[in-house]
Amino acid sequence: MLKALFRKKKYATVSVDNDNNYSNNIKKNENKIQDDIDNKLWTKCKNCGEILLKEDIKEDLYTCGKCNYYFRIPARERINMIFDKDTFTEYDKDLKASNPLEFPEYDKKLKKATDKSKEVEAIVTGEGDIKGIKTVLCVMEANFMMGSMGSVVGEKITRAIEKAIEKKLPVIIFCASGGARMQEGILSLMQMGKTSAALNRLSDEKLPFISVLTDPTTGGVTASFAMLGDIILAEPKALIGFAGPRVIEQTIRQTLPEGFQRSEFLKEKGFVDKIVKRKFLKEKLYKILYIHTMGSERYE
Amino acid sequence: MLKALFRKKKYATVSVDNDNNYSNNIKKNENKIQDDIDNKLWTKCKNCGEILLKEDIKEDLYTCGKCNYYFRIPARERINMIFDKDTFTEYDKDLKASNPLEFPEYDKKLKKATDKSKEVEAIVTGEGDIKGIKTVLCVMEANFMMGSMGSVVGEKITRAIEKAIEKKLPVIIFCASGGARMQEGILSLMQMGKTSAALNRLSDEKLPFISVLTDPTTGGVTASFAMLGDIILAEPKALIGFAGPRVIEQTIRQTLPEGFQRSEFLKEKGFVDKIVKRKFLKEKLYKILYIHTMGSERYE
Amino acid sequence: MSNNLEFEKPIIELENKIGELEKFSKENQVDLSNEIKILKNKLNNMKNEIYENITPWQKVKIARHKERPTTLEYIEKIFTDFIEFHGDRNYGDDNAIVGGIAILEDTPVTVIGHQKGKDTKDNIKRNFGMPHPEGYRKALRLMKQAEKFNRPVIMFVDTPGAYCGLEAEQRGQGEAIATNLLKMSGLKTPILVVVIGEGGSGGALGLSIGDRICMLEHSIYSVISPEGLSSILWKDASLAEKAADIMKLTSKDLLDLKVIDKIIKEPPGGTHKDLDLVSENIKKYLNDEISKLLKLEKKELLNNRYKKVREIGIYK
Amino acid sequence: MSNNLEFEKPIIELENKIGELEKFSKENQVDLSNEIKILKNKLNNMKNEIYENITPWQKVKIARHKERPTTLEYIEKIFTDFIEFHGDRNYGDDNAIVGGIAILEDTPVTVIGHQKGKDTKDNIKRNFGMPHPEGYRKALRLMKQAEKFNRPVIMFVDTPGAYCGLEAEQRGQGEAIATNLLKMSGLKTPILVVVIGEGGSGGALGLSIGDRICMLEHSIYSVISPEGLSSILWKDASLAEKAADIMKLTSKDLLDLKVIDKIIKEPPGGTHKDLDLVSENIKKYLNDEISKLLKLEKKELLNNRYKKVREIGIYK
Ligand SMILES: [Zn+2]
Ligand SMILES: [Zn+2]
Repeated sequence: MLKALFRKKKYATVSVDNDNNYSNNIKKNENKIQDDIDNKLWTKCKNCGEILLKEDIKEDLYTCGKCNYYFRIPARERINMIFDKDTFTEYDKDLKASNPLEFPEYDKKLKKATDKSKEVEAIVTGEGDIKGIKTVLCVMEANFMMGSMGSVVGEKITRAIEKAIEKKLPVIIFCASGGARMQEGILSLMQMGKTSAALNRLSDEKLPFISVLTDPTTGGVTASFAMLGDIILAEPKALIGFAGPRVIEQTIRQTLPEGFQRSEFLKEKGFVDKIVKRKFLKEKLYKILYIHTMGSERYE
Repeated sequence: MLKALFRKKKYATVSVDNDNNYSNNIKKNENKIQDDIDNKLWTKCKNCGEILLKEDIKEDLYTCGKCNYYFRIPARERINMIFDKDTFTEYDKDLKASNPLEFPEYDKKLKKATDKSKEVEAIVTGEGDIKGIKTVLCVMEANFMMGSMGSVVGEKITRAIEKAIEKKLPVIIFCASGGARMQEGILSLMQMGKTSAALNRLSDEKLPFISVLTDPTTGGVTASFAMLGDIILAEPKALIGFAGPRVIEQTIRQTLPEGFQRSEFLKEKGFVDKIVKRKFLKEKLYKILYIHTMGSERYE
Repeated sequence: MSNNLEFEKPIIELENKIGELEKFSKENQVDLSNEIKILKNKLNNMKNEIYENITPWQKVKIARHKERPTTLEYIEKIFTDFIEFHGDRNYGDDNAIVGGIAILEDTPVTVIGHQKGKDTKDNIKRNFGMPHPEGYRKALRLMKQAEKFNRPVIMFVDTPGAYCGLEAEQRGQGEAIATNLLKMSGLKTPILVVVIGEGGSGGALGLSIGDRICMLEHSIYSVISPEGLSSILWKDASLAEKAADIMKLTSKDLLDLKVIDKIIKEPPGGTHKDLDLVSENIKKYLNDEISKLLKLEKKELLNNRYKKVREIGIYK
Repeated sequence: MSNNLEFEKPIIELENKIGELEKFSKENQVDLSNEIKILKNKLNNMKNEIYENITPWQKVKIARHKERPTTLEYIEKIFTDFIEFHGDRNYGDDNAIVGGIAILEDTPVTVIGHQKGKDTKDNIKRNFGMPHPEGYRKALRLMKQAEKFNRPVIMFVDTPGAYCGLEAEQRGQGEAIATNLLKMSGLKTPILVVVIGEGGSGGALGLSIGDRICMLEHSIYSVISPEGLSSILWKDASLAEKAADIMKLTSKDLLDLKVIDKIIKEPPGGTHKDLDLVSENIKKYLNDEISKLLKLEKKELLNNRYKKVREIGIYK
């Protein structure tokens, strides 16, 4: 098998990633493979430079087998990791962005994002079971225009929350976003208010909301639902902030300290309840839900 | 008249104050007067050293005519300043401290405090009118064992708050206290819980509570009702803190910065709504009450 | 002169010229009434031409104009007995947001708003109207106080944005704004929002969830500054004017997008030319709307507020 | 040896002596059973004598003993599925207070407590169990979460006091404790408080308003430390033992003064000699009381809680 054949070998001169920051560190190697095959099969760890088989990464919950770096997870893969097999029912899968501001090139960008991510928008929502506990789940798709929030993302989250209220279910949102989608202008901004208002209704119904922050969670998402969890979990080392690091550096004219705006920093500053490794996430979510659903049976 | 005769003159070699910190600064003067007359008629400003006629100080709302230093105000004088003439009805004036822990010398200290302050305890409570608005008022008496809070102070405040709930009146507390009264041990500590619980009930009834912080407001009083005002006012430059400055200096082994734990510092740190000069206090309290009572009429 | 806006220059120049002619005519007793009349006519046409066709970028300039009235100036004109309250009871008092209680005609209200400075020193104190988390938390504290005592809340919005600094991040800028959005959507008392200048992104939104949202005619409200957008799109902040053209940030745009309910007219050139008039218009608007809102049951009030924010968004 | 308490020394010495004799008797096959029997008798008498007459100052020593179990140890013994939650969502995460959710038998609960360190490094992290304002605010956040989801709150109290430092003052130590007192008095879910070690003044009280308050037998609870009192009274902190004698800080004193409801017995010498036993007793107490409290209407629960704190105080 191809996988077994290539395992542990490094094919490093080849550009296996669009990110050029790391290519300098890579040692040269005699074995060269065609670019097109490479890009399909291999990728390079952004942290340690290790060349990894994509299939391996996927099996390892999208972590680097060498340094434990967390790759971003496509929304549907995340759903597979969290929900029990074959329990997922998707909501509103056909909701699509229009171009309300007639913003130049927006349609083209949407098309490109769909091609890249195989999703029609930057979020997937629906319901399913976590070790038997029925839950509404929203997972943002960082591969779709950096997980930016426009009208569709706001609407799908809001509908999912409203569905949870209707069905009396808990809500979990996996955040991964560069912030509001500027191509929809003020309408994007207003999705922050909309989703927060929906969460206030969920809260009035005493239904739990767990926010899970993954790399990156920034901008308008941080300033709305991401920070509104009854319980806020984060994956290790995720970038979490209101302003992006570059914007801050421009504002204050100095470089940011090591670890600034990472999960561990946020926890120290009081904004994250718990940092949970990817492999324990399902179990931890289950336990939290279990304790919360015990409560609701008990007192109703 | 004696007052006119002595005005503007300094009789400074005489010890006119128990506080020796300032006596070194005072210039000698030929005119000497008997100590006993002095102590009755004159006092020295703790801030600028000016020798002042007590009668003058009282007329000036207990401020130094020269430097504007705020002397501590006896509780009944404060009530006269705040309430409209002849509107004050006192509550629970006969409640007296017992010695529940049989604490050595406590009875003697109580006796001495009464002699000094002419009050039976470290607080006066009651109701009256502020420019026509009926209000429950509690005023702490710093001259009674440093305004320390034992069972009686806690009980009188709690009863006053309960009376306000019964009569649907706002509550104002003038704080001036060194903290919990150690001679009543754990019972003193528990008065913090008791008064705070009563204020929670007042809050449930949507009746306003205005806390006025005067010099000094520290310890258990700061960690209970003093900091629980819907609106917190402070007189300028009052010492306000949880731990006393000396305790902090011992803990951190450095001297405290200038202005630390003063009203202005507390306002900057977000814990005081407004600093109000003594001469404007009645008017400001009236306006706040006026706006709040408008509200309650409007929506009931 | 430096306070005048670029596009107003022809008007100012012509006004000056007319003034000179009038002075010359008077001093030298020369009859120039005809010439002056013609010029005044021209001035009027020019004013119409210019002020009726203010571009988005020109609106940005007006909204940021250093003479544009700030929150405290409106408060002074519109309310009586304003008492400012400070602090978040938590960390600090942020001077970029002011708030307190006041009376609007006969209604006790809580008033809150972003506060820009009127000069350099004041602007440093106010951090140019860019709040830190403690500013939003002070606002929330005052809103809860208003809720407790059944006072409507009036918000004045005028900020380039929430501050993007190290300490602001550290103390939870995102959390502070998010919490305001959630709590404001459920606050059991009417909230009326007036955008008076710059409505800068999340920093503006953090004070802008309400039952009524109006904008002064030449104020702006956007997800990002034109400079920010142009530097993202074209890596060039100097193309801000071009960005402003496409981003739909004027009061008219926002009314069309159903984000706001009402535009309050400004005098030609902007509010700073007639603060009394604009204040009077705001006051009338607030009075009218508050009396409607106070008639609603709390539940209806909150349902309407929810619907209002719920319905924003365009998709297919 | 350094971990043993001064007053226990005679016991330890005698125990050692008996051990030596037993060893000698065995190794040299000498019958010392009679001598050993006499000594064991003496040991028993000595234990009774010493442990039944523990002075207040000795209790202070036990309460502060470095081997005395801390909150996290009790949590591990008493609850299952504990998940710790961090942070006040505001300023920071204070390691001197821990909290989270867990299950007590079949009841989901929120557990919160002061946390002292088990060694020097841990103690630095935990600030010796002396919280900053953010610790109290974290506790309040978790209590409100508990209220929202109808979980009873279990509190473990063990602190020398709230920290008295510059930053603690700056961030509102007084405000933080005061707010907890007020909010806890109105929290719409049962609160049960267990004083496990030092109940140091306002810092302890800030987690101690509840429906049930019990103390471990050798724990203490006081308005000021004995050292603090002696230095105020006699300007000499070394007279702490004398201060402890007059200040009524033992569990027995507090039961007599009606400040607490119950004393949970400890094994001779203190809980560190048998943590399992004490944990079992605490667990039983909590279970019994929670089931009573959960039967009450919220209004009755809060009325009872109010009465409880309302009635404390002695005057004439
Ligand atoms: Zn790696
Ligand atoms: Zn003076």
